[in-house]
Amino acid sequence: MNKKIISGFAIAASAALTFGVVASTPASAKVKEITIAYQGPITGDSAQTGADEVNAAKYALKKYNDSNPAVKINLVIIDDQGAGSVALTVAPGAAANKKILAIVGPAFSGATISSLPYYKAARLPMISPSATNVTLTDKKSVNYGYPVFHRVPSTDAFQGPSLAKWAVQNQKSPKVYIVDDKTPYATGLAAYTKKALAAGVWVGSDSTPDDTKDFAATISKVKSTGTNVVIYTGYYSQAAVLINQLRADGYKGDFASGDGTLGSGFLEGAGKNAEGVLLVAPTVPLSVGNPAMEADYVKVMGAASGEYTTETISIVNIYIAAVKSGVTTRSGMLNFINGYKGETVAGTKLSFDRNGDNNGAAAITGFIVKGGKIVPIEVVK
Amino acid sequence: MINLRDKGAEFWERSNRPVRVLTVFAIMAVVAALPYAGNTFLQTPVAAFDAVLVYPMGMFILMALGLNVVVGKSGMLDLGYVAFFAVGAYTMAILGTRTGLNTWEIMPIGIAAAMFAGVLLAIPTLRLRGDYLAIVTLGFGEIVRVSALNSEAIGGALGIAGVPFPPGLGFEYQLLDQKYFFWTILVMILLVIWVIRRLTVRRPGRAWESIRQDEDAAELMGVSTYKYKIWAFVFGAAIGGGAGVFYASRSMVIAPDNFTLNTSILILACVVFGGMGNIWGVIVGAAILGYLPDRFRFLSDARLLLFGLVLVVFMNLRPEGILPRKKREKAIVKKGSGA
Amino acid sequence: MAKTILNLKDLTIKFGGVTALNSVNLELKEGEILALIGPNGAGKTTVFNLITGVYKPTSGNVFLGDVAIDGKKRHHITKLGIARTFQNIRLFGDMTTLENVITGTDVRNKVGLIGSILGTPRSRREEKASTAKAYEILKFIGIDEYADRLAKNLPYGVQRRLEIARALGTEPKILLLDEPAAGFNPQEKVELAAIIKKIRDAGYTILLIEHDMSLIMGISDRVVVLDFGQKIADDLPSVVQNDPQVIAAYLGVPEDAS
Amino acid sequence: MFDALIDQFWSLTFSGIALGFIYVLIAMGYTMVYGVLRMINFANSEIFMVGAFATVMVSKYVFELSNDAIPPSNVKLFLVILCCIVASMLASALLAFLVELVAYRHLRNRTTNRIAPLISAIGIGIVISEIVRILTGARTQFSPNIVPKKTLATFQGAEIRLDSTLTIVAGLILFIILDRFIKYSRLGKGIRAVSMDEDSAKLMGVNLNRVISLTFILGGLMTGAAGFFYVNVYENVKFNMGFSLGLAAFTAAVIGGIGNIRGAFFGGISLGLVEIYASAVIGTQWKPVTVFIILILILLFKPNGIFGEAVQRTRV
Repeated sequence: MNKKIISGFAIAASAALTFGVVASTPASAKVKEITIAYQGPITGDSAQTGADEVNAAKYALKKYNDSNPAVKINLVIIDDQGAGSVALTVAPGAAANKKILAIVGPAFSGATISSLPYYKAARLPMISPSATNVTLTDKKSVNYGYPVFHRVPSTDAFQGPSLAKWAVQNQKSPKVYIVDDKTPYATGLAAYTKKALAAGVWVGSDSTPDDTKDFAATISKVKSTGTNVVIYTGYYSQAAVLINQLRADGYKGDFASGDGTLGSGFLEGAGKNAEGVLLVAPTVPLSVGNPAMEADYVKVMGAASGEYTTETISIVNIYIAAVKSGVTTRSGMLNFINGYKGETVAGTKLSFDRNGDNNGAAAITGFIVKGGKIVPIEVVK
Repeated sequence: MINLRDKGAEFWERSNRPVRVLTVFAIMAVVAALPYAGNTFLQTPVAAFDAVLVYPMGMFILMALGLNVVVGKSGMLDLGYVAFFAVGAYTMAILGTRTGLNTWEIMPIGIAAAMFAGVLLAIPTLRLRGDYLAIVTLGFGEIVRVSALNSEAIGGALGIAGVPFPPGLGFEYQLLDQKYFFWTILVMILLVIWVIRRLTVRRPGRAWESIRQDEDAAELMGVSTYKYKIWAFVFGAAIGGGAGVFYASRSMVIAPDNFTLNTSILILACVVFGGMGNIWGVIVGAAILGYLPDRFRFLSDARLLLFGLVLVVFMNLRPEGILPRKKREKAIVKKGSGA
Repeated sequence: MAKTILNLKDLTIKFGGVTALNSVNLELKEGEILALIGPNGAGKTTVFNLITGVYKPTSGNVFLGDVAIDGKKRHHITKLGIARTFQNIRLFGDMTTLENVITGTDVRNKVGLIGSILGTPRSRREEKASTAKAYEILKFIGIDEYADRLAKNLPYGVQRRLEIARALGTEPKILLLDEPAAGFNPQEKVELAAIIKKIRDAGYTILLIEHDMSLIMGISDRVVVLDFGQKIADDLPSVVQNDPQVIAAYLGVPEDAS
Repeated sequence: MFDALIDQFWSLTFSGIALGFIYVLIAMGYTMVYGVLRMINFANSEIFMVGAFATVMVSKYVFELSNDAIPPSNVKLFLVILCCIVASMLASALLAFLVELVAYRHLRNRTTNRIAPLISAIGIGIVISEIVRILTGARTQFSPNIVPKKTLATFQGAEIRLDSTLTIVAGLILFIILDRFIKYSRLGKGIRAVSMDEDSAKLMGVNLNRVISLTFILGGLMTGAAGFFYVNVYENVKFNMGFSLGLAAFTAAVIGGIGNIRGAFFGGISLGLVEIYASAVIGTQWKPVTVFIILILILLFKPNGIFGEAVQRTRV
């Protein structure tokens, strides 16, 4: 943790909060520094997602700041523990802190929903690398994030049908059993996946909360239904535990999952059981989408990139572009984002529609694990 | 170590009425001015100080006061207190989004619902002894949370969003400046303190106190222990429910993960940390434990570690809490006139 | 002859396989001091526990007046007019002396939670009356100078007397005293005897468990002797004192030798 | 609804018993400490977690096993198992000893308040799990495959696997050793004396502090062994893994009658089975609800657990 950033922020924040009277930085003044924030889980059960995304953001900013730009960009880290309850405490602070021009995140949909009222009121723009819940960009939903919310990945509404299609590719008469982990992300994706399956294909569902250790009950249902495709819509670590137990109990069918499972963590956990696993994701890992950058990333950060690195770097790049174009206010940032047309670091198109969804994000890639690597095969339409 | 409680009590007894009134008003003024103290050393990094004052601090104080009636006053170990908070919050969220009722109209309904949940839990379980009660209440808390999580009709894992704000009472509640919320919760806290003080010096307070100290002896002295234990439980539940209603309305969004066992344990820690059975101690304990994690948010990674250390070290230094239970030799009832 | 106020009929209780009391009959007359004596483990405190509802009898009944009270809840029995003290002192240590007695008087109060919160006239009236009554009782027992002290900090003798005061607070018809003189020196015992007589003279009926023979002989109207859960004597103190069966029980002589 | 239960009954039963034995061993940590102190050791779940991590560390870094390598066999397998289980037991026992020293000992002599040590134990639990998180990271760590998941036999269509069998057999042996130890050894008798009546045990010359330390250490040894078996069957560890397992094990101890080690045995096995049967019938997401409703029902009819407490608190 960078102490300078933190103490600098503390001073800035105290200044900003003085009797709520805050003068936004006059556009004419010489701005030497711009602050953006990352919001996601830094502590708590899901801290790994936050660590991966923070590292990606740090990587992108380090590249930028090392190039000696006229205006440097600071990163403030807001830990919401991936939980709505904590987001409720930190979001008002971020909203009130006028130094923060934009947010990378929040990482999770639940925390996003809790934060939204504050960011809407403060018109603080946000672009999430990983919040894929459909309601966030659904005009009819109370969770609608307009005008401040944007996201790079496509929603579960796109991912679900692709997952349904990709999962059954090996089976002539597929029998699909769907398992979710009771998180907002997984239940949403499971529902869209189930909806997209052809009639008679779905044979059952179970929800295994993410602290489940023993999947024997789920496995018994998989076996007794004669399932030949298991779809797990949760995150990679539990996915690895589940597939290991399935294989140990002699399950021979296919295993498929969504973007929560995409990443080296799954391969590490599932080992040889991962072989042949079918994955879809609205993104590609940095190592696949941009191997050159991944190599540089490893050199700079000292470790391989993690989840949602492609998205996070791309988001920071939007903010960098905005700063380069002279943006110094939140409203300026919001206009810039809405008018932005560019590419992700993986080379896909990146621009936002009115609801905050990524116009270029609809493409869902299908992957198969081969030889201990997650290999992208094709776009699943 | 200095006994702060006795020092305070001594001061109180020495003072005459005007001084007392003045003291109360001075303290109230300082507390009420807290939302303006955001730029002082109190400043919480990342989180906004005025928001921290409302949640966790204000909410924790309110809930700790309620739990204190159960744990501190009556001696029943309740590890599932968050269940009542959740019942209140869900009542607010469901009625607030589906009917035209506003927060103040839902408040009594939410409190009643929490009290009903309290009775439901109390009747079969209060015959159990201390530690069994702990695990059963813990289980109840989990049952409530998991049931909410698994019920898509009330939002499932996503919870309920768009819970209406409380309507203003001559002022408008604001999202980005939470001082009105703080003042409202301050009024709620004062109300609860007033009620608890009344109960403490009267028959119910004596009944609870006797149950805590020696349940068998209390019953043989004619205290209807079962009835008073249920009352303690239901009274605590009512406060938790009221806090929940306000929390849901202020947060606008609630989800099952706001109501985990951790919250129950944290509230219990507030009660014990401050001094079980002493409302002033409980308030101080809850304020500190609500505030510290946000104050030390800049420690980021080591924040929870520090929190754990504080609990261990402090409990070892002051096992009876910051402001321990009454130790001085003075009846809290008025001296008899007919003596 | 005064009328019978408490009547124990064929009272039997078994714990596991052990019969702690075997078909004990006992009548308590209004206004008397009845001493219950017997060697350790004879079942004296068990009798108290049966009367106050701590245990349910395996068979037999306890009548208060004409009402069978066995099986009733303990606090209900207290309300019906039976109060007790404990052999091992069980005061509410964190309460003051006065509060201990007021807690006893609360059994006669009617105000509930809501009334207490609202501070209804009845609530205020009852609180005031209870406090006054508690003070009176403390004075009556002679420990009113300790009214504001925490019970746990009281001298031993005062704690014993406070136990009696707290029981009197419940306005009982019958007062059960479980070894009230335990640990007292001769002087204190004399004082206690005076207090017990004073209580009886104030209209209470007293059932007393005690080991000290001189105390018993001095104050009791009648003595019942228990041995191994059986009643072996029930007569005037002077008669019981010379009963060979009683002497045998106390000296540990086998029964067939008596 | 009951299809899976009927169809896969023996397979479920077998898994349930293996899980049950893990609960039994963790429950020992709760029930023994409760027996002597009348206090819930809330840090026991973290003691378990550290035990599980010890196995992963030893297998990964001492024996350099990995997920993809072929699992060891014969002599080496035996050596690996032995070293892992000993490491786990020792690590947990040491930690349990420290927990008692830091969180309980001082407080025990200073206050009659029974909730203060509880909070202190919760505090130390937070400290332990946070240290582990900071050291190992927040993500799930996967363990190398130690005991091959070989099918030994099939019974009514259920596969009886080596790893679960090892858990059941070794768990049973450990339990019997503990049971005998408490019953017949001098130290064990000291533990029983203290759990019956602390004061008279003191009068009889039992060194209270030593007995309490020993109880924590014994509980830690059992809990640590559970850590090994857990890793052996489920092959993953995480800094917060202790919470849900600890809660289940504690529930098991209560079902059997807390303070009673045979009760905990019964409670653990039945909880393992009930959890898995209930999950198969009404869905895994309802598991905590089922478990706690059963617990409440049991306590309603048997307020001291099915087997009763080892020692009843004396009344009046």
